[in-house]
Amino acid sequence: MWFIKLIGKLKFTGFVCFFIFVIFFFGPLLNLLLLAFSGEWQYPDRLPSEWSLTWWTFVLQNDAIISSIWLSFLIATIVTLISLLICIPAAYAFARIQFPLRRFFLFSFLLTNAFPKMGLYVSIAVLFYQLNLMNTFVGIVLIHLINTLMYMTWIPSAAFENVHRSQEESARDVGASPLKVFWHITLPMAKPGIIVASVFTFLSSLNEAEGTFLVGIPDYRTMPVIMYSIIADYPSTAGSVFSVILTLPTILLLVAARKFVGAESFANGFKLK
Amino acid sequence: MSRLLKGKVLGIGLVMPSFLTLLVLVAYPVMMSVRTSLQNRAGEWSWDNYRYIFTEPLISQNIRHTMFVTIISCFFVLIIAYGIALYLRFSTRFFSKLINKLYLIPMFIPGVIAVYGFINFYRNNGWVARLIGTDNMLPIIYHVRGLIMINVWFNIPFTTMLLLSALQGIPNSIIEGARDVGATKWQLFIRFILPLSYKTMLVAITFLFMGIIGSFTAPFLIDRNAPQMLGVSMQQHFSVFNEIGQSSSLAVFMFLLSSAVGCFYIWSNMKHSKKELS
Amino acid sequence: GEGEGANADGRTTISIYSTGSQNVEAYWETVIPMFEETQDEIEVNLVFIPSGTGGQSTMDRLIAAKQSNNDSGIDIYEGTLSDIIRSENEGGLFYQLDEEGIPNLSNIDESNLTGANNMAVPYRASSVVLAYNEDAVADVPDTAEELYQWIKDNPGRFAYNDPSTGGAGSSFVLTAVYNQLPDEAMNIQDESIMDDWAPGFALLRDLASSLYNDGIYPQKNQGTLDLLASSEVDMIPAWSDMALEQINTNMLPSSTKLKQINPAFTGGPSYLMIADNGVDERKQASEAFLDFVLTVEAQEVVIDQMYGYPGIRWDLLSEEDQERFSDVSDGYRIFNGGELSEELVKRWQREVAAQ
Amino acid sequence: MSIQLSVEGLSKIYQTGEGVRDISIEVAKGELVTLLGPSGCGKTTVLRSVGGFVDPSEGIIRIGDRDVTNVVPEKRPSAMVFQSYNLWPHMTVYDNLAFSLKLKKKKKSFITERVDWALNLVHLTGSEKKYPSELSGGQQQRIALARALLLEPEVLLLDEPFSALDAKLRHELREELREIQAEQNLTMLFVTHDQEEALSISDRIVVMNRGKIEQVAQPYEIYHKPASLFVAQFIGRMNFIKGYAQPDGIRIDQLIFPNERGLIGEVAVGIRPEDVKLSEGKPSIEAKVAKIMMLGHYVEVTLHTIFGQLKMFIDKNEINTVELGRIVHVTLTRIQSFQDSNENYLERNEAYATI
Amino acid sequence: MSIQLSVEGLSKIYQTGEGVRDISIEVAKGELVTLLGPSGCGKTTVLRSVGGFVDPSEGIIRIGDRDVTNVVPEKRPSAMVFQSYNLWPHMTVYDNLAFSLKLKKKKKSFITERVDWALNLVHLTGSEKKYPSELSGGQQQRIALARALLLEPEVLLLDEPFSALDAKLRHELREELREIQAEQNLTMLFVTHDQEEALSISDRIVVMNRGKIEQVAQPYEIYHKPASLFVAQFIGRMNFIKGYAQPDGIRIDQLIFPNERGLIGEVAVGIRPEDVKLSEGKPSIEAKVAKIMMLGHYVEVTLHTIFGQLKMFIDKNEINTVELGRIVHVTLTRIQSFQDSNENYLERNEAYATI
Ligand SMILES: Nc1ncnc2c1ncn2[C@@H]1O[C@H](COP(=O)(O)OP(=O)(O)OP(=O)(O)O)[C@@H](O)[C@H]1O
Ligand SMILES: Nc1ncnc2c1ncn2[C@@H]1O[C@H](COP(=O)(O)OP(=O)(O)OP(=O)(O)O)[C@@H](O)[C@H]1O
Ligand SMILES: NCCCCNCCCN
Ligand SMILES: [Mg+2]
Ligand SMILES: [Mg+2]
Repeated sequence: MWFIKLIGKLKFTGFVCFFIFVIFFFGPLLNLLLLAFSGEWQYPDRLPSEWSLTWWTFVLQNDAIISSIWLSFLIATIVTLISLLICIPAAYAFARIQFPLRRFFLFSFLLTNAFPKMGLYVSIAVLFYQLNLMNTFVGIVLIHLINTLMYMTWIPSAAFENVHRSQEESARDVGASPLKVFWHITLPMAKPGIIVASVFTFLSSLNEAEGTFLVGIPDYRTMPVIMYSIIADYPSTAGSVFSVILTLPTILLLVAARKFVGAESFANGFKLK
Repeated sequence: MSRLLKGKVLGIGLVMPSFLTLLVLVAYPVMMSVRTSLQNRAGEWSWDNYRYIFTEPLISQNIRHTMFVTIISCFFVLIIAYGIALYLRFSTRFFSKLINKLYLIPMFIPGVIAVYGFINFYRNNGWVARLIGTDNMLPIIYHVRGLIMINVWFNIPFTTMLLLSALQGIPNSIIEGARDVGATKWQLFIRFILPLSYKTMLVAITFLFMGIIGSFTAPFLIDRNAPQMLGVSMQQHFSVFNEIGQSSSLAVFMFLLSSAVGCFYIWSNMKHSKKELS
Repeated sequence: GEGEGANADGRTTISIYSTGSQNVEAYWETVIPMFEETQDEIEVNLVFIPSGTGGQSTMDRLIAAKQSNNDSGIDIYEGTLSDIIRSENEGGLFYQLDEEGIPNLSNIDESNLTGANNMAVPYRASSVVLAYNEDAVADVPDTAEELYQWIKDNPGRFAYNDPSTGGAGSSFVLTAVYNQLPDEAMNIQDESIMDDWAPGFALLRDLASSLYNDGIYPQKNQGTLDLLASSEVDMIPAWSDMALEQINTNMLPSSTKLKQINPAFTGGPSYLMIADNGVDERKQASEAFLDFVLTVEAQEVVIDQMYGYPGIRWDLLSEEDQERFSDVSDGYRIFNGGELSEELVKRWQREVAAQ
Repeated sequence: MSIQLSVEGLSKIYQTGEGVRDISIEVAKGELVTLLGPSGCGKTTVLRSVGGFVDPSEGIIRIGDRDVTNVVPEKRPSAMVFQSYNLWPHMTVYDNLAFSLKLKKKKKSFITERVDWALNLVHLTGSEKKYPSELSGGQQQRIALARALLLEPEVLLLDEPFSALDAKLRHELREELREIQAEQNLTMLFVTHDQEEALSISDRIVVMNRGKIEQVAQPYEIYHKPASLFVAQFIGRMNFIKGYAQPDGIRIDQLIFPNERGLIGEVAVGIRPEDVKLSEGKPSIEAKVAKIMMLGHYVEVTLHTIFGQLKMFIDKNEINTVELGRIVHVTLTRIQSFQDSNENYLERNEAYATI
Repeated sequence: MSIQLSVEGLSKIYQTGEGVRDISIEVAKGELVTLLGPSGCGKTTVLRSVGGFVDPSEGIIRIGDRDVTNVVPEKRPSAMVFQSYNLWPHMTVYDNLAFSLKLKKKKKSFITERVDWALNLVHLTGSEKKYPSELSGGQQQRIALARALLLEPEVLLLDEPFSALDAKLRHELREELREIQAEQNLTMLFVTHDQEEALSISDRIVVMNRGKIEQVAQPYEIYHKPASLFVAQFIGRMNFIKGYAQPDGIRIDQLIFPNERGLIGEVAVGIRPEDVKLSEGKPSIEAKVAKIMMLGHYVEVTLHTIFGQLKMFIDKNEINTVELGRIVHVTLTRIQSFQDSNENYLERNEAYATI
């Protein structure tokens, strides 16, 4: 009875929308979670008839999998740092400096993003052989950079634009050189936007499989690379365990970044000027 | 004058690190791909590959299918994301707060895993079928329906985020002013909210279009075998048929489609900023 | 790193790039130490690429290395016949093999070697078989004709995977087409035979509506195995080694049974090739390794661990093993049509998938 | 005069505990009543309750004879003008103005006529085709006003409509608003935190503080007879010094003022700067001229006395009568003494100097 | 007194053609000079040129004895306070204040001491740990001021520092600024478009219009002897009516004023509202009382005459002498007549009524 009352109170339509929303977006994930702990779940049982941790022990004892997680995070961290390093200057320039071909540069990031990545990998591999980058860490980092250049220039650029000029000028006024102004004032104030872009960079690096595979095999196997093969080779219970394990870190990342990742700081990046 | 020049040089200098990376890692391979697409098997220059993709009925079907899936997916994503964004913007109810906390999560799930979970959830013997009975179940996996659903799943968070920020940018006094003069909810939406947020919708469409048209994993694992999405077809021509040139020409074709939409977006942005200046 | 054949201590390191299911990895992890025990000079480095993401990209690397005139770092490559064809398109990526370098080549059936233009060693084999749920299938087909009839009689209960994504499906397609032709047709590489494919494709089109979901072809060999495991279908063509392994590890229910029909599905060897990196030392080391792989000792591991068929002649095996495989020892056919297999998939895509 | 708007016992408490309590206001037809008070005191809350944008927790709102407490904004016979972002940026001035008429499905010719009329009223004839972004802030507010007037509202609500504009424009628009009001016989509820604005524009002023009404009166009365210390401080400039109240009078140095209210003990004495006068005679207060500031038509003189600082306004023509640093004698022509009576409210004693 | 800041022949023309031309200003040590003018007249451009944020096209800027025209902002001995967005939101108040001292690598103890001093000066002791967002607008501007003062600037530049604040706060901060200036003997260049602010705060005022200086003078003089029609209109309230100038005097209705400058023909006559007086005697102007507005310590009376509208300020105590709708007689005690002489500048004639 209390349930009916509660629903009445909370407005029926809102409840229905919420219900559909949750089922649609989280049903598949919940299913994975159940599968990961199920021992036997024969058709047409609605719930597993037997629970088990078999695949968990299998996965957690597999060094290749554990080390792939570490590797993925290491790569993602480095990719994020490097793309910060090379993209932040451009983001700043787009936001603050009027220079010839500014728009051309800005849009070139969008348009190159439009070429299907899969169509590029052979050409990239040829290039990487010439540069001796195959099967190197540097090679992987570069491959991952392809996906992040656009977000890493656009979003921070908007963040820089939102720093009020008088705040920079007052800093120069009190005696800070342009570099010091950038370091102590502009950069910290644009931090939320930069963090959002970094989170996206980090995620896209964690997700990258095809390019990593091409360049990284044999020595560098990241978690999505392993995941692909697991989907092909193991029954769904095992795949689910992997899924849960591989999803956890990104969810943690979301929680950590929650403060910054919101509609406001993000969407500005797509309003070009 | 020299200060101006210095500024220009500095600007270009700052853009160079990322632009050169782009040039080497993307622009150069793109050019190589374009070149490959213009060579036949014997390595001579020719339009053969393009002739193939525009005359082969299979590819025409694939193009139509790709356009269909892309447009329908964009449509649904926009509608649903817009709905959620509206709800989040204008409702302060308990559920709205909860959804606000949850809606970004799918963006953080690795793509492969999402597809995997999706298949297990919706397949003919999947959990949904078990819960509601197989007979009540519409085919979803191995059906274009499933592909559109997963596209929706993947793209809702990003799109909702963009639209929500646009809606939050509409001051309350504009909405209240409209209500004050007697606009109904529907008129409010059509005459105010929509016109004041459609530019962001263009942005959203651009990114949706680019993302969906070039997708591979989801259509490969979820769509029917034919017709195929161009991403799948391209991969098949490349690694199964060994038709490198044809696969490159498909890539170039997809690139041109995306670029067209991209240019539309750039154009609308330019128009926008010009108006702001005046 | 890579590209340097000889180590400081005079030992030679070679890399073998292998791909497949987990059982293949296990195989190499057994055989490589066995080999390294027999000598001191050669170190073998295994690069195992789980199937699914693509042995394909190993080929990309070989090609890219060749185009850019670089050492690919790949010495031995496990691939398929189509890789050999592709290699020829690219101007030759692999060495020719001969008994001078690999004496044990003589252990192999002559025809299997020539089928690979002497560029590759078939070191193991498996075949496609029918896998079915014995609880659901009462009248198990014995012949191809009976199978096709069974499919029509039990609509929605049979599935084969998209032939462009896995050998089990392509074998089903291939046999369906060539069962309508004389036996020797399978060895013809001339394109004129394509005109005779029509009846086979008519059959496949005819079957389509009786297949799983009115004609859905799951991706990859594992795709159909998943359907069988979750009882969405009752019968599929599957690779014998994959099916056997999964039954053994309970990934497939114990009610799953395998059966070869008549005429049989195709099967075939997995090939090992020696990549041409222009380093003599590594070529010799690779030959030594291949020679070892073709010993009876190494081949018994194929049979015992991989549920596979040996690459060498049956008569070289122990009595016991010959006994075990008696019913399937000639239980598959080999398709030697070369590039025609791609044409077959293209045509399937056009006429069956897109019908 | 008939009551056009009546707010009775209005309360609105937000979840934070803030809000307004027990507000009652009546506005007669054709009257302009101003809500005045410091930031956060609840002015907007009251106004928006009348407009229908805030759901009151308690109380009744009547417009004309109708109880509109539960009517949605779009159905209320009120119109609202906001501080900023009033206009719809995607519509031309014409469309902004015509929108409400179109909603009512008026004829095109009628709409054009009315829009012309409204534009003429706010002196912006000819700007139909412009977009809001092409107008200055003052022009935008004028259009907003015109748009509200086109609704022919029974009550016009204005929430700090001019506070985003600069002083000169603010003056101009105030006068214009007054003129239009007189012409159209509008009933208005006007919100401001600017006491000068309130004094200059209102028929009556409602002074609010912390969610409650402190005083409702005409500007002159508010200025001259503030009901509480708060009102005295908030409206106009006021010097505050300490005085001592005895039954026979309130004493400040040598000056003694009548104590009609019979205050006892220490009191806060408020003196308007214009009530501080130079005086040669006795009794007087000795003061030193600390600062002289020309403020246009009058001069502000800051005096240091033993009670603290006193500001004095003198006519600009009398500027020569004071000299920086000199000692002068002043008297107070009118004082108001305040003393705590209960919690918040203060007993007030008004007294004129008895010369 | 020694000149602390001198701007000589400063021009800055933007690409749009707008900007300032030939501006020369001198500010003595300890003096507060205000740049006053309507929006867009170039005040900010001048100020920013002094601060080093605008490169002048021409002209020389000296601070103390030093030519700083080509010195970068961080090296100039000036400090700047902006209208808003002054503080760095990611730093506490303490860090905001200490930043410049840290740049100079001062000792920790010294920094703390100076920050204390500065906070004390602006009455915000104890707010070190707060973030700017936790301060009110007025407090933020105080901190901005403190930060500038910590630089011990030879010239303090302020660009409408109080215009985003409300009236009451604005008054308070103005006085505080004045006090600090007196204490610290600061030299200041202050920008505002608010004439009341300029009149109340400045030692001298520079009135600008369209990129040029119209008048430089003390507040009293600016108010009483505006050098041009523009200044007269811009500063203070002013009635304008038409008069007729003849050699023997300037005539307005029955009133005749001396014509010392010898203007001829039609002239614009400006009369301050406080110079309009009720008069029973003759000659006088007949007027009807159209509006009476209590504005605190004075009353604004709007009169309709045959020359148009006249505003009159009277003391609040005289409010009873006027009555709405009545006919009164007024005289003008002081007028200023303006006539075109060349392009922009106007010949001005000042005249007192000869009773
Ligand atoms: N939606 C709301 N939720 C919670 N508290 C609110 C809300 N709106 C206003 N308040 C609080 O109610 C009080 C009154 O607010 P209101 O906006 O009516 O003040 P105001 O007098 O209009 O102030 P201002 O002059 O700053 O506009 C304030 O303390 C404010 O913080
Ligand atoms: N960076 C610039 N580029 C082009 N024109 C400019 C620039 N800065 C100012 N101007 C123009 O120069 C003129 C003077 O501008 P300035 O900002 O100095 O005026 P202001 O007196 O400070 O006005 P306000 O009171 O509105 O701040 C204006 O017409 C303005 O449009
Ligand atoms: N579909 C285009 C949107 C791109 C957003 N990328 C976010 C990646 C998170 N997985
Ligand atoms: Mg308010
Ligand atoms: Mg300015």
